[in-house]
Amino acid sequence: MLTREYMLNWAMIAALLFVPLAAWTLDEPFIITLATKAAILALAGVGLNIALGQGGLISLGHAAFFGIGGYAMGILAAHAQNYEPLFGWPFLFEGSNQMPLIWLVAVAASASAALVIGALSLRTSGVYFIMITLAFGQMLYYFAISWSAYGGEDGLSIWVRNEFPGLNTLDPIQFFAIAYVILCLALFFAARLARSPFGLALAAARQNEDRVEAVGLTPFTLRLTAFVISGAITGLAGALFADLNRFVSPTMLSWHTSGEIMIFVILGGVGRLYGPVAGAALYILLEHLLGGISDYWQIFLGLLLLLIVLFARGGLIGALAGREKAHG
Amino acid sequence: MADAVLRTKKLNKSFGALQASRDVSLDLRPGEIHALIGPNGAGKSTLIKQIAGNIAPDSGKVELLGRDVTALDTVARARMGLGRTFQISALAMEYTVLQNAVLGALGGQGRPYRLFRNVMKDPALLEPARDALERVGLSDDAGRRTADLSHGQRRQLEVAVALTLQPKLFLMDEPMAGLGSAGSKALTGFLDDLRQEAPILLVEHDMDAVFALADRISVLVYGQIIATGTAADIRANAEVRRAYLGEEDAA
Amino acid sequence: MTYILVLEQILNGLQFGVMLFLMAAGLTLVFGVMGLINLAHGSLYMVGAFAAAAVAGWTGSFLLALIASLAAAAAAGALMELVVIRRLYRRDHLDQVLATFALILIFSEGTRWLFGSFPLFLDVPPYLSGPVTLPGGIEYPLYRLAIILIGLAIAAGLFLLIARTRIGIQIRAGEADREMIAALGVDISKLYTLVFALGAALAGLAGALVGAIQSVQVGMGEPVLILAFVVIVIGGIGSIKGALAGALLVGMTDTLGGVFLPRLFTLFMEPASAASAGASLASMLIYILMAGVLLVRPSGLYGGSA
Amino acid sequence: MKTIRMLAMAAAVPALAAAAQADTKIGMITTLSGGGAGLGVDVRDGFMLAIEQDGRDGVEVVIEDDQRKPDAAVQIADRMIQSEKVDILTGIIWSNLAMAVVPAATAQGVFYLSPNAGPSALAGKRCHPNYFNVAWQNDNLHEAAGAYANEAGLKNSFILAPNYPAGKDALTGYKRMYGGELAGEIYTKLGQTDYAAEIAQIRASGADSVYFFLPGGMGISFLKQYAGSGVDLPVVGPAFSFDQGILQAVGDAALGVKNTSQWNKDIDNAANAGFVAAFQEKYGRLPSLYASQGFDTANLILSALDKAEPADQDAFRSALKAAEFASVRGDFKFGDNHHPVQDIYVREVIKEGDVYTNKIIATGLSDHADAYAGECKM
Repeated sequence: MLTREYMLNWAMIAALLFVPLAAWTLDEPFIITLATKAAILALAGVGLNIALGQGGLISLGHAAFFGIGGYAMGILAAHAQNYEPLFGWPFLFEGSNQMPLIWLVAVAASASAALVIGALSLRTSGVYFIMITLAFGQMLYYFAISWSAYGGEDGLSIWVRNEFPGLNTLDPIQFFAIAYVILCLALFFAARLARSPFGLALAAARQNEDRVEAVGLTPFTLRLTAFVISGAITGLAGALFADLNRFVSPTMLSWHTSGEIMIFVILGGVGRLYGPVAGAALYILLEHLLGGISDYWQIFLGLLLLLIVLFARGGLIGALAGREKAHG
Repeated sequence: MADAVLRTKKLNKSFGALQASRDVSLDLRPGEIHALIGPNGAGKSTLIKQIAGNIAPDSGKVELLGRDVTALDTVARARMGLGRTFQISALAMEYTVLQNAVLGALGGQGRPYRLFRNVMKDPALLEPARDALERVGLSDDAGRRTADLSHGQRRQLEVAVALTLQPKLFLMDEPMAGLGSAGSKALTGFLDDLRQEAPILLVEHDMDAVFALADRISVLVYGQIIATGTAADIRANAEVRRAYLGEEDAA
Repeated sequence: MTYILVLEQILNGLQFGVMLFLMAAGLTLVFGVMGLINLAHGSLYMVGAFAAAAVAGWTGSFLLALIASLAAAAAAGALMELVVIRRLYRRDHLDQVLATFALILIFSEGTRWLFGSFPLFLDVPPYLSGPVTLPGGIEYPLYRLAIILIGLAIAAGLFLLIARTRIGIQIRAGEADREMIAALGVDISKLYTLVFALGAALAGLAGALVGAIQSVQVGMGEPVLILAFVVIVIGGIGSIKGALAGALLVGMTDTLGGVFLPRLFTLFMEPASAASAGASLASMLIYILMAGVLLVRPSGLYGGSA
Repeated sequence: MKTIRMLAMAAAVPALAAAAQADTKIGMITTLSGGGAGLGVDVRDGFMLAIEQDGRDGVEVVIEDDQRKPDAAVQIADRMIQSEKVDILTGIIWSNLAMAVVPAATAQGVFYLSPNAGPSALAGKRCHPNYFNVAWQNDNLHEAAGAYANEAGLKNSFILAPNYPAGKDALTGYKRMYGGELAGEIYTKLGQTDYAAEIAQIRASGADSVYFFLPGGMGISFLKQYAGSGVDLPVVGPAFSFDQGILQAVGDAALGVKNTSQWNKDIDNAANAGFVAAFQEKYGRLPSLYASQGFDTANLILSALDKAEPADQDAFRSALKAAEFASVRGDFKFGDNHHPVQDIYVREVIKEGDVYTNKIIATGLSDHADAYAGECKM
């Protein structure tokens, strides 16, 4: 099934690999860093897109999970660096600077948060859902600002990137490789999910709730499951993002972050599997190119976003690959 | 009649000053088609919703397969074997016809939390789905997008999805609406056979179909059942003629 | 803690609530009638404040400044509606969120480009400055009292407008059924522009009124915008009555929570950390309130359906 | 190959496409867009004024906007260090951004000179030989205010600040020097714009004075509302809320307020007079505190470059440490933790013609060093 979208997806994922490789041979580490940032933000978008695109759940609070992932990294790493035990019971735990463990904690923490936030928020729908997720995000944001044990609004800086067995994570290209592989795995997972029995039922609940109930499936638990998976992936992205910057702060939890993750998804095309990849790449490119034009570059960014929404419906992929075909 | 598949007992439901159901008691027996008719605004939709579990009655009971299900939601009732078609097609419009049928099969199977398997390659789901489409005559349209179907085809698909659940009874809300005379005739024949599989509570405006099909007919007016009986009984019932058929003729 | 202080804080909560109402009214009208989520509503608040500051700077008249704020925000709102917003009515909420987010960027940076990066000056006029003594011995700033009165007057005016006038009937009809209103022979696009401009004017006025006692600067609209959303969600989207109730509830909760929570915490903590912990909880309080309201009433206090 | 690389750079980094070969590269990361851009613009303008006045070849300044976002700042710093190979970084306005950038930058062997932010960690435990603060440690101005309160005979202060680390540092700094009672201590919400509730508490508290740290728009709002409230207790604050850029927006409400600063335009020395005149001529406005800090930072770098190349890290470090440049503050020297040891003045807000500005009325603390120097093991 060689549709245009299919080829476009491969082209995109190849480009995301090729650009940093080229930058590596040309010794342009910053371009690698930008590509890493794009891959990580795309990962956050892939997470959101499971809730948003597949489940139709417009969450304006995903910064909460992104930030929780980030703080999971920051807190574990900070304790490991300062040799201050995180807790002494039931066993002594001194934090960790091993990425796999950090990711595990980030995923577990953000999934638990998504379970609680989702269980409460999914009682509402429509605009109310948008706003209640925003409210939970803001609660965590204000909490983090005043949580002085971990830096408050100053954030938490770790001096060196965490470790991954067998790799030198301080080398930009190796860290990129980690982010890229995780992104590809997440894309693979999201693709499988969309085609799975669960995906079928979830997307049906978005299209027609009555139908799903009438065949004996519960939309609420379908959505909650999707929300938890979505939050967990976004949380993993948060841990990686914090590691990219070697820094975590409440900014990661602000509603601007939620908005930006959502913009990646919409820019690329809602519900398109690779939409977040296209969206994140485009956004970072725009931010980077326009930033050089003038101090008032955000005007141009705004105009471009506006033009894309108004005239390129279905996002970037929609514009390039045409209208979405029926599934299956 | 202890073996009624479905029974309502004195259902009452009000919306403010409007009493939409008034002591509604009816039952559905194995092997029958029980038609529910009544003018617009008589409270048919409200009654259907109480039976399906969308809204709770103010008082009274709903029993399914001999069990009191008044407190259960739509999902639980569907799982017990209530197969439902909607007045306004409730289908996943972006899906293909086959996907909608597979969704039904998935519901019937009751194991949706599998995250990796390709659902459209699962024979345990595809077979019942294809069978159901075949039975309603939609096999040739299996690959079409549901949104592109005609109105009548969507009604057929609704029935097919209900079939995939292998329900113990059907609750059909105006399945003939918008079908055209040929389609209506075909579906009438189909429902005629279907009652052997599971009884049908049929809400329908198409009087030809109702009188051709129904073993029993209940007439609902102003939230109240004014008569229940065979087609001949109802035709002969003066109150029904006055309250209902008379109005129909005038319109 | 004296009763005077408590009363004064209640007045402060009332004043804050009334201010929020001016913001929320437009937002909820636009959502109720057109089904549109407008994140750029805060930009109109900013436009009003900047217009007022500029006009006050040229003419020295506060009254002219207020008029300018109404006019400028209404004009900016109408322009926004004509050029961008009307293309969004038939889109889903996602497109609306993205497009109006883009408008925020354009308005904010555009304003900075025109007026520079430093805050502008806008002051309370002499005849409204200073405190007055209210019955009961409460000393209260005259200007804040004026804000409360202006806000309540506008709220009353809005209720009359919607309940009694032709436009109000059209607005209510539009909320109930968009097709029907077209069938009534109402020029729907004109009505939409009008409603949008009205909401914008109210936001602009709020910006000007608040600008005189706060800082007139780029980005001033965003925190208020979020609060206004909290207000209309608590009240029930589309309901003016809900917006008023939500605004007062949020105003009171935020003000009184900020004052009393830290004091409450001093009962079991030492003062410095009580102040800090209490303030932390106070800053989360309205969001907790909103989540709580939605859990009990998923469509807000006066909401029908989402 | 070379052309390809140039093209790649031109595409990726247009602002730097014209980068010529230079001996010393200085990267400036500062806030030039969004809220708070005014501070970054002032630091940049002050800094560039000094660079232009000096006019030497071989110094190139690369300027980037951090949008006040920590992650953006970190990534710009990475780029400047890795791709541009800058020798010196400077420009960051905010403590949280400095905490994100400085440790990683100095760990990579780059010099960082702070023209504004001075978080306590970087002065104490996390101090670094390559980190120099040319402005102040965050607590300094607040400590001076506390000292001034004692001198002015204030015995019962009401103090307030936003609920975030710099706010807590501020009140801690004030209390460190202040000897009287506290009538109240309030932490407000960060970004709060309405202070009616706090002012009511001040009124009811029986305080004899108010000390507040509310940077940016928060301070403007507080002062305007305070002036309208009828509470007329003396107010003391740090210079941030009374600076040239902000003062015009506060207006009469600020007149007479005492505030603490390490600089003012009436400090009597040739460097300062020249700076104020040149800044006004070039940019058409009075210089601010931030502009003075940018100007000093640039002159410090230039003075060190006279003696050593940044590549010779030890020599360049000692040259910076010596701080032999004509500071607009008059005397200026570094303590052992590379933070300033300087006089901090008390200023009063006055009106000169139509312009609100400050004049120095006293010295709050002389040769003051920060409280964290002892924790710095360097």
